[in-house]
Amino acid sequence: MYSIGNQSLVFIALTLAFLGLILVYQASYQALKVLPDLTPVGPVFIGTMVRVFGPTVVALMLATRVGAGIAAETGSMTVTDQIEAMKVTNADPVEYLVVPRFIASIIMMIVLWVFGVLVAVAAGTLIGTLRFGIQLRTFLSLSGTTMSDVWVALFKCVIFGAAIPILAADSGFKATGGSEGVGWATTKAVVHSLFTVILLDFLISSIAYRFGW
Amino acid sequence: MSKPVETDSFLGNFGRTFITAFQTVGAMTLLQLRIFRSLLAIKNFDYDESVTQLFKIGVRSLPVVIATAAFVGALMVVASGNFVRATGATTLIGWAAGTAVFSEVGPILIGLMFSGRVGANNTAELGTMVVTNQIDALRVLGINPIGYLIVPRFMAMIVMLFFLTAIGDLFALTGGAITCRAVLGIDMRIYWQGILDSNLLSEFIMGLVKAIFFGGAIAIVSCHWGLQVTGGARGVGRAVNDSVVTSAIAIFMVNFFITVLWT
Amino acid sequence: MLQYAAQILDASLTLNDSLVLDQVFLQLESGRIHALVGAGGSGKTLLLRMLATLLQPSKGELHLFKKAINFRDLKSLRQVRSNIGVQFQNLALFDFLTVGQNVGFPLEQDSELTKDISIQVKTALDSVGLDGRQEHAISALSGGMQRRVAIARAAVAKPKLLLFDDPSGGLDPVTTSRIFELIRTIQEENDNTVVIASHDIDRLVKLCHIFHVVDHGKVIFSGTLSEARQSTDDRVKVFLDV
Amino acid sequence: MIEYVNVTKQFGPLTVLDGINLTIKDGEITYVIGSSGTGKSVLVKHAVGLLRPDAGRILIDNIDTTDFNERQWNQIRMRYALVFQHPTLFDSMSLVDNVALPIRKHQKVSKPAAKKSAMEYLERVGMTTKADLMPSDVGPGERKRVSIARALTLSPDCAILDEPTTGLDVVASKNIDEMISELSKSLGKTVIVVSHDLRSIFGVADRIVFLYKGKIRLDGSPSAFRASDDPVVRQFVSGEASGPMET
Repeated sequence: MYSIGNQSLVFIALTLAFLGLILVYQASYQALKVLPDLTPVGPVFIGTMVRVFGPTVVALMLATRVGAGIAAETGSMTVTDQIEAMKVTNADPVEYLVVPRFIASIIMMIVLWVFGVLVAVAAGTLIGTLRFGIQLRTFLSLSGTTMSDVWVALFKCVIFGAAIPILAADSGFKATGGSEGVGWATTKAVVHSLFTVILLDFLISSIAYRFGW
Repeated sequence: MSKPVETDSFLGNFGRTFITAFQTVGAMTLLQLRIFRSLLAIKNFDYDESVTQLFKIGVRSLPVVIATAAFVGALMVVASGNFVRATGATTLIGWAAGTAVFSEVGPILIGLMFSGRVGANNTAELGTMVVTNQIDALRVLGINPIGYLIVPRFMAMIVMLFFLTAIGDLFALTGGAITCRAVLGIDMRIYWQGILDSNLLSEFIMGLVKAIFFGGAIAIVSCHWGLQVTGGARGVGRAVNDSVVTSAIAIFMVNFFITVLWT
Repeated sequence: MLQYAAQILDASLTLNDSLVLDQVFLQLESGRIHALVGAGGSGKTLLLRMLATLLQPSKGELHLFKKAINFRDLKSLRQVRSNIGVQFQNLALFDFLTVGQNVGFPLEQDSELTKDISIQVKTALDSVGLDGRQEHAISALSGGMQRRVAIARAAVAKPKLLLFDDPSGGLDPVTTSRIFELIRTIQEENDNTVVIASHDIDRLVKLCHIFHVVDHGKVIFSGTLSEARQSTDDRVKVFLDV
Repeated sequence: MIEYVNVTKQFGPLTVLDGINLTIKDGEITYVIGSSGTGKSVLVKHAVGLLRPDAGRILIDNIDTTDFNERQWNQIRMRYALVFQHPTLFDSMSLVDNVALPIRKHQKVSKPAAKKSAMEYLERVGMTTKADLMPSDVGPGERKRVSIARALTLSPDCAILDEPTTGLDVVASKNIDEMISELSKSLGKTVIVVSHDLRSIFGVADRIVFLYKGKIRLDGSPSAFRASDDPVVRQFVSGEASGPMET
């Protein structure tokens, strides 16, 4: 759990900060074209960040950082027969390797979501107030965020956090044939988990929209 | 010889991260220079290898890019759906989805997907060649690995990501249109009209420019980590991991700077 | 009457649409050291994996310790596996564990053996000449030492059936001799059934009791060296160099 | 002729080569032997510039190559054939394309012409019937033969083979040994072999260099080797488990 969380912190901070910067920049810039008024930018930005971009982008990053890591690890264990060696000594590789990572991934996904949203909002506030001169108090408003946004986002976090280690470990265990096989498994884990996150995100968002959550 | 002090504090960790980051960036710049030098020596250009790479990269990533793009477009429409429902401004949906897809979300997500599919694969391939001594074998045969292996990949990735982004944009808008009808229950014509009315040519071109830079960045990052591999199967996996992570950071950073400079 | 520790009866195996083991009969007499020889890619490793219950024959049967193995019955499979020790061709040491943890790993999985793990690990490492290295990382050891750790891990739980896949591959003659000596000592102490797959004919001849020649996925000869000399099959003579 | 003058190489705290002085004469088959991990491969990689010495010089035909850059080395490397311990065929290409690659890159010939001449090289190692298979489809001994064929395409003066028979069965080993003799006796090439396969050492070598703990312990003919009364050498030759040798 420590390694999943700690190693991803700097990475998540960096990517989410740039995401926050760009979203506010684009939103303000586009808004200036149609509206004279930049007051909704902050609340809308925070709301979208919490509900849409927060879970999605954090999950995408977790998929590249953690998913690839798990696949690389289990993959190299598979091709060097370490998994087989476990089986002969009666240790269950899934129980031994996957279960701890599965639990850690779900918890860290939620933690990193909170952290990522905070970083992105901080970065967004910076550019909103300094570059576009929006009042700090107007910008940092939760009026665009509802409890249902939070619940939907939390639900997404749990689902994404669960899907990533399963997909990654699966491609790791299926690795064959030396170092090339490990490379393949890692690639497959990244692509599958990135795509699955986007697909699940779409499904959850659509259902949530339909039910008016 | 003194052993480096192992600090496990947060600050020490942070400092180490930064030092490695600078070393990595330095090494990548060197690689970039070597690529350009090889590009100038046009007589060494390997036509066969370039065609192979173009074909492999394009075919390999087209399905996944199309699928991603379609869902990304759909996702953007659903995301704007909440605000449209709140304000009732259905005409804005085409504009919102179009801008987002063309200028930011489209290039970024297609870039991420490309780095996962092509970049990671490239790192794995080169890394395997390193650990199995195939790179040394090239050198022993008097063939320059940069000219023979890296330059064709560099060019193929730039070209292919450019086209894939253009195609992806189209599919993203289509995905958005279908979702507009199916999930939001808004007539597709309103959506398409919204896109046409909002004159998004500049955003579209900016997205393609981004794709060129993303392609170059992914190529350099993935080749760098591939050539860096040490330590067998485990090393290859770790390199792929580093490669996708660095590519993601590079994509978000390059994206920010291009947007700011463009507008 | 002969006692067999393991029997592969009329087993065939198909991997990726190609027939890699073809109607194999292989019977391993208990308490003996068996050699498995044959060209590279002839199926030696696959046979060892099958004996280790890691590969299920597509056709035919595997009997271990006089019982037919049912690959679906996980409980009895666990029981059988606790009587098998394997040294894999690429060693398969757990690189995230220390030397001592690696050797102790099989003990921790078996509830009857969990007592005094550290003493058992120490004894096992002592016997391979690596006592005092319990806390070392696997990567800090040389190739020859890693090989000995793998052998210690395979033998630590005193399994009835011990399988060695290319125990001396890539090692120099002196280290090779030391490893073969080690296998002899382990076998003499515990009287287990040992199978060694190797190309090192000169040393196998000195150590093993029974020889099995594998060619293109078939076991074409099983018997002692003097029986091999009388064989009419040229391949047997070539591979055993008699 | 390759000369090592006081060559020292360290990897981290480990001194792998410790002041090596060695001259390899043209036209001879020289075997470099020693226990696992004593730097035999490291020694030969210095001769083609894949590794550079920390101290000392390397002279090739009396030219000091120590400070050569990669491009200058590429010129030198054309005269060498280096075959690695694990066959390094490019796994995305068929066997014949592997052999054709250096021909295509260096002789500026068309693809079919390169392929045709590649087939001639494959014939020398008896691999023409499998030319269109991929490296993963053939056995380790056959892969080794193809990588030797590929190394010969640049018509080198000197072939360096790193553990050519390790991991091969008796039959495949004998085939490789015959090829090594052939290279030297009928084609007049200098051959350097890294090995600890005692059978082939005494069958094929003109000269044996025994490396122990980073230094050359013995340098001489096979008969001088057999006659040596150095206990370490004797233990290595007999391959006995007990003795003074540290592994």
